[in-house]
Amino acid sequence: MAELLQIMVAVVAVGSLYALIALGYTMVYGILKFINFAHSDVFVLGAWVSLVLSVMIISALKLAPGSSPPLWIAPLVLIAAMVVCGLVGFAIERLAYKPLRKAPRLNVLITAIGVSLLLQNVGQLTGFAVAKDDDGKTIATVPFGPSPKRMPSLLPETAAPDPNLAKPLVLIQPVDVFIFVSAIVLMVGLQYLVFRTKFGAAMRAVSFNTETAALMGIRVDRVISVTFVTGAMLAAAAGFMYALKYPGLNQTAHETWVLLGLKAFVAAVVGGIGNVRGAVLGGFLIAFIEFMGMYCFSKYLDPVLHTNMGTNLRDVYVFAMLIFVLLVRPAGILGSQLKEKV
Amino acid sequence: MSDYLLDVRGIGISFGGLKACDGLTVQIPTGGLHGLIGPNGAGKTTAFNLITGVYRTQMGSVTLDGVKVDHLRPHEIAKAGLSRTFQNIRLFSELSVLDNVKLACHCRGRHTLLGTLLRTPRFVAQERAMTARAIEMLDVFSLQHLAGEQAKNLPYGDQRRLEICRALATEPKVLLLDEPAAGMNPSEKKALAQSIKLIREQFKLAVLLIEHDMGLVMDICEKITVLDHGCTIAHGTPSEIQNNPKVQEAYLGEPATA
Amino acid sequence: MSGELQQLVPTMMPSAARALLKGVALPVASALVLGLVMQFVVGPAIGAYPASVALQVGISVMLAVSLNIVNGYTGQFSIGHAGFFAVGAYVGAGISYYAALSGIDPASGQQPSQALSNGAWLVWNDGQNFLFSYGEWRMILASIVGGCVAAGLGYIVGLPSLRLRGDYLAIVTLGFGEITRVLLTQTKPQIFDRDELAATHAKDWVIPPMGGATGFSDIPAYASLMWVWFFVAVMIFFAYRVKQSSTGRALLSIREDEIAARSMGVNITKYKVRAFVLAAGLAGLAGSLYAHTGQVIRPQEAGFQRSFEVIIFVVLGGMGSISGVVLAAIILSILPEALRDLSEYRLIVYALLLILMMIVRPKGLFGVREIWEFWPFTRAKKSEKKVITP
Amino acid sequence: MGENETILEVRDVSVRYGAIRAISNVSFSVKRGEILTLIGSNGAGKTTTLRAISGMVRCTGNVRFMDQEIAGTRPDVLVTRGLCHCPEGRGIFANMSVEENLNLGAFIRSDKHEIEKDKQRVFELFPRIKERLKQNAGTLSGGEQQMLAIGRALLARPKLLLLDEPSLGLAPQLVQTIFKIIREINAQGVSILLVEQNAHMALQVAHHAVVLEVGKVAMTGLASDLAKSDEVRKAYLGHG
Amino acid sequence: MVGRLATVVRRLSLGLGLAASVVAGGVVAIGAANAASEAAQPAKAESKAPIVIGHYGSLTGAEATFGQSTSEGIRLAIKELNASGGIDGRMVELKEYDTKGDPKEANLAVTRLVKSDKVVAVLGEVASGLSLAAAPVCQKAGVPMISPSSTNVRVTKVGDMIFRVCFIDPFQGLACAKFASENLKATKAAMLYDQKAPYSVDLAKEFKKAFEKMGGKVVAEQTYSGGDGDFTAQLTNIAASKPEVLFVPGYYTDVGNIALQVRKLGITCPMLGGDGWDSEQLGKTAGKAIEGSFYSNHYAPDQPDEQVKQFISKYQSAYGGKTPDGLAALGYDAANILFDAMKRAKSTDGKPLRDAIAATKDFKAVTGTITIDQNRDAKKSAVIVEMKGDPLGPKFKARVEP
Repeated sequence: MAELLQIMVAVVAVGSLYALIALGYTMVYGILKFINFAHSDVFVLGAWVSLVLSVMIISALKLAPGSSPPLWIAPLVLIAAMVVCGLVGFAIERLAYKPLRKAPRLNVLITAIGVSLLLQNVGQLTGFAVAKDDDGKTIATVPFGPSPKRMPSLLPETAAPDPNLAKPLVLIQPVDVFIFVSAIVLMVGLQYLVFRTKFGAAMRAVSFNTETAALMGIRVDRVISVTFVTGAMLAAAAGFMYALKYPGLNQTAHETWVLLGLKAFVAAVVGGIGNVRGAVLGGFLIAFIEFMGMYCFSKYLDPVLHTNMGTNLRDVYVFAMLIFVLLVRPAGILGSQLKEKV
Repeated sequence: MSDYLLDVRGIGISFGGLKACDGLTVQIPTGGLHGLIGPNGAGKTTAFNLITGVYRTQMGSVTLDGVKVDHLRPHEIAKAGLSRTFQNIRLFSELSVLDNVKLACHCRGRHTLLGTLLRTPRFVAQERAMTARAIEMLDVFSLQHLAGEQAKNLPYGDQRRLEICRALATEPKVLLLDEPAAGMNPSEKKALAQSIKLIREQFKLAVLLIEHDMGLVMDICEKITVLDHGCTIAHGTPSEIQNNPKVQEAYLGEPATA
Repeated sequence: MSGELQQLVPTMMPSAARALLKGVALPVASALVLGLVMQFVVGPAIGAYPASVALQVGISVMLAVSLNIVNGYTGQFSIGHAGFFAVGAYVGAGISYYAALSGIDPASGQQPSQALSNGAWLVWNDGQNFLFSYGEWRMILASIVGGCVAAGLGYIVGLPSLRLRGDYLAIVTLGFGEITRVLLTQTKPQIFDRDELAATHAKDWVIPPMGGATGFSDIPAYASLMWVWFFVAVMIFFAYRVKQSSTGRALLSIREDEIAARSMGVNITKYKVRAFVLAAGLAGLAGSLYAHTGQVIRPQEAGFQRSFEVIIFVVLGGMGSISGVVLAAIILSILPEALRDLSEYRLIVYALLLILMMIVRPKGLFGVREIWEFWPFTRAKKSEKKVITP
Repeated sequence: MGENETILEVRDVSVRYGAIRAISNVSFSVKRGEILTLIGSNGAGKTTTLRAISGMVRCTGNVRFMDQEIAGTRPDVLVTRGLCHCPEGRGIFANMSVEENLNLGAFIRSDKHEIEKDKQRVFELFPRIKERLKQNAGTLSGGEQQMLAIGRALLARPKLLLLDEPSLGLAPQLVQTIFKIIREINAQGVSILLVEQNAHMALQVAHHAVVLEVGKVAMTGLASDLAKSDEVRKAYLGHG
Repeated sequence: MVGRLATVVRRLSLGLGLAASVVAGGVVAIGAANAASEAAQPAKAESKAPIVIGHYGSLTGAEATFGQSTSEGIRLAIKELNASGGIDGRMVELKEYDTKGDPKEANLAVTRLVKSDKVVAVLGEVASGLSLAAAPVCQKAGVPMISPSSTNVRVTKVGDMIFRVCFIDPFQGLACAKFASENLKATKAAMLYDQKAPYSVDLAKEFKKAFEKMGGKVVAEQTYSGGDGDFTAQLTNIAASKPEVLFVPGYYTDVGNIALQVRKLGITCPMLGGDGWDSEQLGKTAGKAIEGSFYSNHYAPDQPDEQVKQFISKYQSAYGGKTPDGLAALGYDAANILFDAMKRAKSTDGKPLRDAIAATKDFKAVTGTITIDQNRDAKKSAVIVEMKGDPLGPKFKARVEP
């Protein structure tokens, strides 16, 4: 029971991350009808920017050794990372996607792959030092370089449980709470933006029919840009939280980043691509399937099969569910299927 | 068993509560030429889609030459001998004119992957037969000089004619034409009317025609069915239709007394 | 009236001998010529390193040509192509490797370990095993089996998923590729010892010993320039023949307009599956040949990065244009080699070029047309485009 | 500004879709405060003409709106200048509520008070819309959708309204209502360019009319004159 | 008929000819540059032309950090050598190509090094899988290859041209098992390894073999994929099995995250790992969580060994104060063993050079005293280090002899 609860904690935290990334996929798809394969790289960028910013701030503060950094850094870094990634998202949209607005969607897809490759490999270069420690050693660079780095812990950590005391039923770290709460705040914020504001109405109008939206006086290009930027910002937020939860960051071209992004994308599809609520639902569902799959397979099947692959198949659970959902409900759980006019 | 080549009885479909087609009955004998008219949005094209299996009928039945064809899939219906053109021309635009027509010969052939890859004698002969037949068909429509051209590069009128030509190449028993004269000028329309009649004679088939150009419809059709809002509002010979007050109202918006 | 076409067929049958000549002998002969030219003229002329690049280029061309059948002709967007490639590679490599290891290599009569290493390097050099060494025949057999298994898998995957359209199909195929990749990582460790192999039981092969995540290594390198380019030519022939046939027209019509295609009597499900199966089979064949170029094959071969690579070939070459995708595959697989001196900037330049090319040439190198349609002689006909008012 | 001043002038406008020329050298002008109707059979190029004017398709030739050249201007810019296009098939955002649809009509405006007043006016014109304010626009009937589309266009406070087949697919009584409303709107000072298949109704409400035939202007004149013309009847009904 | 045949033939020949000529043309284009250097080389060879050696490694991709560290070690060795006058007055030049961590790329890179750049010897790769893909090229061409850090047994079995300067997996697995059972007195061990990394898989296998031979029991065996962020599911299973030592033979890129989560989930037993842990990043990433854990390594920085101290200080001054990791040290050693052999061989030809490398005996390297055995593997001792102190770092704990 305790084990299950522990896994549910992970599901909630990881699900929040998936959901945040999935939102970006879904929003861009809703409006431009193309899969933005570069989205996961913006997420990676978010994680790394958060790392660099935190390191810079902390080294600028010259904290006494051993003291934990002040709490205000976390929200500051979060916002700054969102701004940086928002700007990058804007630039990507303008330079790489906008010239292709009228081109076949496949081209845009290839361009997205190109952008993704570009971001990965630029991030891997060892760039200029932006922070040094007391000995004059470089501790952060932009771009980020190939060696893994550690994200400073910006939140208080609970001490490891005392082995002499009775083991608590379930361990919840402050970071998990923080992730869940801020993800919820962001999602509610997005929900408000999309469904309660004039601009959100414009976004939905554009996603429903670009042409008619223009006839309402909506500047379609601007709406697309803003959507893109919003998606990038949510990805950045996810990146920040990821870095907090898993402080050892691998370099930007690591394939697990892409895979993580891909799973978030699966979440968007499972929920019904183009549907904001679907993306959130999909995110949590994917995390649930992934973790429960791992847990159940290794607990119940591996001993029977004399194998050891329960945890290795985590991607299989996710993709198998994707295929299952699409075959049963081809437009995703909350998606709606449109009939082609003859 | 019905006496009609194409016997459509009471077919209908509704999309989300909206009855796009409601109980349409059309019966065409061999060699018949039947018109289906009605204002925009009356459900004419929906009717075509139902007959050709693009949509599944929710009621009624379609019988072709004594064979029930509703609930067959579109390609099976095509094979059974029902062929159509489309309102907004649906040619295979990147393919050549010849290939467009050759494709239509497809449903009368046998196509194995192995034959294709190894170019078996059977395959070669069939390809040749298809080419011969396609050229013959293009000849009928005087399109043979454009055979190598990509379909999208054809002038509008030729595209329309190519579509009819393509439909005929499937060797249909009944031909469904969806607004074949749309966008044509009067002289082209006149020629079209001629060729529709000619086709009927030469290929011995029945034609069901959707058309907006009343002149054309009145000119060539023997029977006309008028639709409005998915319902049949009139049925009869051209002169009956022309003088039907309901039709005038549906079309011109004039009150029946005008 | 109907069936008239079928009546025409017998009268148009060419003589069987001539058909055999044109249908089979001619292409095989020209493929052989290309293979031999690559092996004995181009290979030695360009030197060993460019020759091994040419080997990989050949594999890329095969992949591009095969994917072009699904993505290019049929307009179905598959991004799981690498999955079939990997399956073919593993099946082919497994057959070849374990057959060699178990010692059924009467040609050499050597100890298996020696046979393996010799087989890998002597095929073209030792003179005794010239063209028809057992190893090479076995490779071809293994590759055909690999292709068939991949094709079978293509059928299993294609039948349900081809009901989906556009992006959804893409996502399902992506999922399939990833599942394949993960499952390949779960295979058991490779067996390197003959005795150990002899001691295995059937149940040990339920999960085959294919090296797991570590990869499958020591595959005999029988795939010389000759064989790779022979099969490149055969595949191009296949692709061309399919394109110029009723089947090809049916596929193209599906891409152009599914609804019209159905109304013309094309069973679109059948043809989509057919295209998918053919493409998967050819990719499997290419995969097996790739495994036999002396590479370690790893589950990553099935990953989406590899699939993307192939999609880029197809889109950049022009969807459906055989010569276009061939050219794109050649250029794009040579490009990273040409950029090798840039070390870590290499992929950055590659990515930038990719984006730029898409913006500058959105329809691919040749659009859907073939290169010879741009030839000066045929060009004239195209230019007389007219604009006509209705 | 004089009573008869021209609000929209279309001169030699042509549009090509690939190799097909949809309209060629179409010229006409709309006077301030009038209703001009563009009639013609299917495929005659009526919709294309409207799309060319509102910048949705590229065209050659000149389009002047309130003495400014607007050919090639983006539709969203034109809306801010007072040219609203109510597209064929109504262009309702079926995924939003009726109210949201209306609000989008006033997207370019920020004067909350005035918008509210304009909304009330729309509700006066279309009382049915007010009843369905919270409903999903996709669930409205055809006539209600058409009303919503027109009402929505009015909220942008257009000087010139382009209406594309407002009677399409509507029951006869509804068609009557819609045309009545068109006249009312016009009476409030909005110039209207009306594209219609229902020639009879269109000619009744319009001041001037243009008949298009296969992409070209076949006739222009006073609506009342054209209504009597046999040509028009023939074009539509095929009477000899 | 004739006309159509002619068309067919024309298209065929055009298509095939085009394919062939484009391949030829394109490949010749790359070849051209190489040919130029090939042509230039013999002319220079008579004088004091530089000796070119090659390095192939993953400079980009998921394993970029491995290739780059190794590269830095090699470059440092070359710089020193050239500063001290090179080999008989000939400078050494490095040709380096990226492999992206892909066997195909590794194979091509080495082919290029050997065939086009005509290097006299090749250094690389870190990952055994890539070394295995490229070694046959060197073997066939008769160019010696020294892998700095491929620990898989089979790498040097490819042929007599292939060497390594690191110990092999079975030895390291044994060393860890020995330490666990003798020093830590553990009888119950859990394992968590990277199923994607051959290094990790093999090490786990060897550890299990050795540990169970010594009477211990592996109570839980869990895997992950390199780069995974979340290990909750695996660690939950491990925690349930109550191990006395947790063996994590992965790369430090993952171990940091693993250690953090291990402690967060309340697993308190010491962790044990292999040389893949060795990086100054480990202490920085894992912080307190890794304190009191052990790993086997080629050397310990606090060893009272002149070689080690010198290397560290030279490395730090060359690379902005960065502490070298094990891969850098191994790269440095591989290069130095090669240079030593070159000096002894008095030739850069494949055969004599090979023989000289094979004859390496008691070479004082940074990572210990290296003797190349008859399997062309390095015979050297391993050390076990403990993560402790402030700043947190590896401290010498025990030495395990082969």
